[in-house]
Amino acid sequence: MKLLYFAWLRQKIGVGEETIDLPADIADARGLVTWLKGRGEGYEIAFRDLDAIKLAVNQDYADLDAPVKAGDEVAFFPPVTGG
Amino acid sequence: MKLLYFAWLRQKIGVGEETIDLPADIADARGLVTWLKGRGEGYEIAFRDLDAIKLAVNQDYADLDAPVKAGDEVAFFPPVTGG
Amino acid sequence: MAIRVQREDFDVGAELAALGAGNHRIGGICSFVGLVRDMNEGAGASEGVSAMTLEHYPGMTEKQLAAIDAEAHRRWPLEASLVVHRHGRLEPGDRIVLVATASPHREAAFEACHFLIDWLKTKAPFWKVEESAEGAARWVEARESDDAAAARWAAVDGKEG
Amino acid sequence: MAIRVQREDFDVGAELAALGAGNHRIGGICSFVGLVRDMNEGAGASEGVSAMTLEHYPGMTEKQLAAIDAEAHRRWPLEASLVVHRHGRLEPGDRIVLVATASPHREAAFEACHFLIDWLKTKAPFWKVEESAEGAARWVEARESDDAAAARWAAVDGKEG
Repeated sequence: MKLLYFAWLRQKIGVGEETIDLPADIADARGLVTWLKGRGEGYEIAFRDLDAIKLAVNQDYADLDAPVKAGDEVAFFPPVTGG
Repeated sequence: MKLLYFAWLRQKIGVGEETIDLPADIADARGLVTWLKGRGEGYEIAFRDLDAIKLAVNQDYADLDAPVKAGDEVAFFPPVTGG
Repeated sequence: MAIRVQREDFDVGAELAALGAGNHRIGGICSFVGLVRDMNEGAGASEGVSAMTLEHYPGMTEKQLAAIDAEAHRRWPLEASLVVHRHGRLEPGDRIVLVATASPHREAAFEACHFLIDWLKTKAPFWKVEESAEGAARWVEARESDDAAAARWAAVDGKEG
Repeated sequence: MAIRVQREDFDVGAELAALGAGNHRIGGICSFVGLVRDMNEGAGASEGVSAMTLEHYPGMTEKQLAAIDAEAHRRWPLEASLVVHRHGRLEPGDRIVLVATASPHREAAFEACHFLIDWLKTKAPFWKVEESAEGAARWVEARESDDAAAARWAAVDGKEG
């Protein structure tokens, strides 16, 4: 699974992109976030306030209940501020 | 008094601009129109349907009750179609 | 804050660049360019238009455009605005009018630009006469939809439109 | 019908000229250009901005912009449309984004252009980080007014926004 982090999430986690082997017992984005928070302090800080975070699965907006599986591209980022 | 006619009013009357000596008994645009209609068939045809005509006194929109006097610039034209 | 009535074409990119040049309070520029279409729908059935000529009332045109522009500046926080309107003979695809507004806020830029073209359509003394492919000339009639569009802005703040 | 995400600046006049070139059904072209301001109001008290950097999500950005553009074409009778959005480091006065719509009718051009920038603001994955004159960096926070502007278009036809 390819993971992407943007804006201040990228800065707190320290990388913009990484590839992981998704644990077999993780079935949705919420489970993925819980697992990521256990990977280090940067992740823990980045994912502290889930209300402040948006996510996309395969480049479409999704929510924490969205199913995720090996091979997906999952991105986490704050609300967008373009234009 | 300077009179101006635009668009199909100009075509029907046959001139775009003329200078007249305003008769002393004419005090408003309605009186002016009545007097103009007596000046020839072109005027009579041009001013037949007053609902289809707009006017301006000294380059501001006005209505048939607007006072007019010697020295004014009065223009008659159909509803505008610019832009 | 600038009004021009001219026979010549205008350069949209240059006009918009000049509008905001050096003013870093501007967050958005909205513009509208009106073009000559090859079809007229004003009189019911569509018919081909090979050219049109725009007649105007020199003096009153500038006066009315300046008044409309001043009203836009009263209603919205604009840093700059521009209205350029052509007259004379124009062919399909030719530019007729440019309206542009610059504001710190995009809502203000959009609304003021829309207001300017809507009011211009019903208040600026221009008249179009169209030539069909067969050579017939026809004065374009005013459209109720333009009156309705202009009246909408009057209703917004209760002022007379 | 055209989407571009690029680091380079764009030429507004050339883009608008290309948009309508040769299509004589177009009666109006509405455009919006977003510029970098030297003041930020997003975080309450205004503070000077000396530069900003726009980060984006390559791939998803184009996908989302194309979806927004397709939605505009579903809702309005557009002959052409264009969205160009820059990324990278930009300074006050620099152009950020261009949205342009061409339609036979000016109402459609205005509404579609307004819709595109409103939806882009809340759906296209871009993030701004601002540098103050003192060198501090601050991620711009999303604004509720942008959410409200985007939601308005959802309410118009009952679709989810």
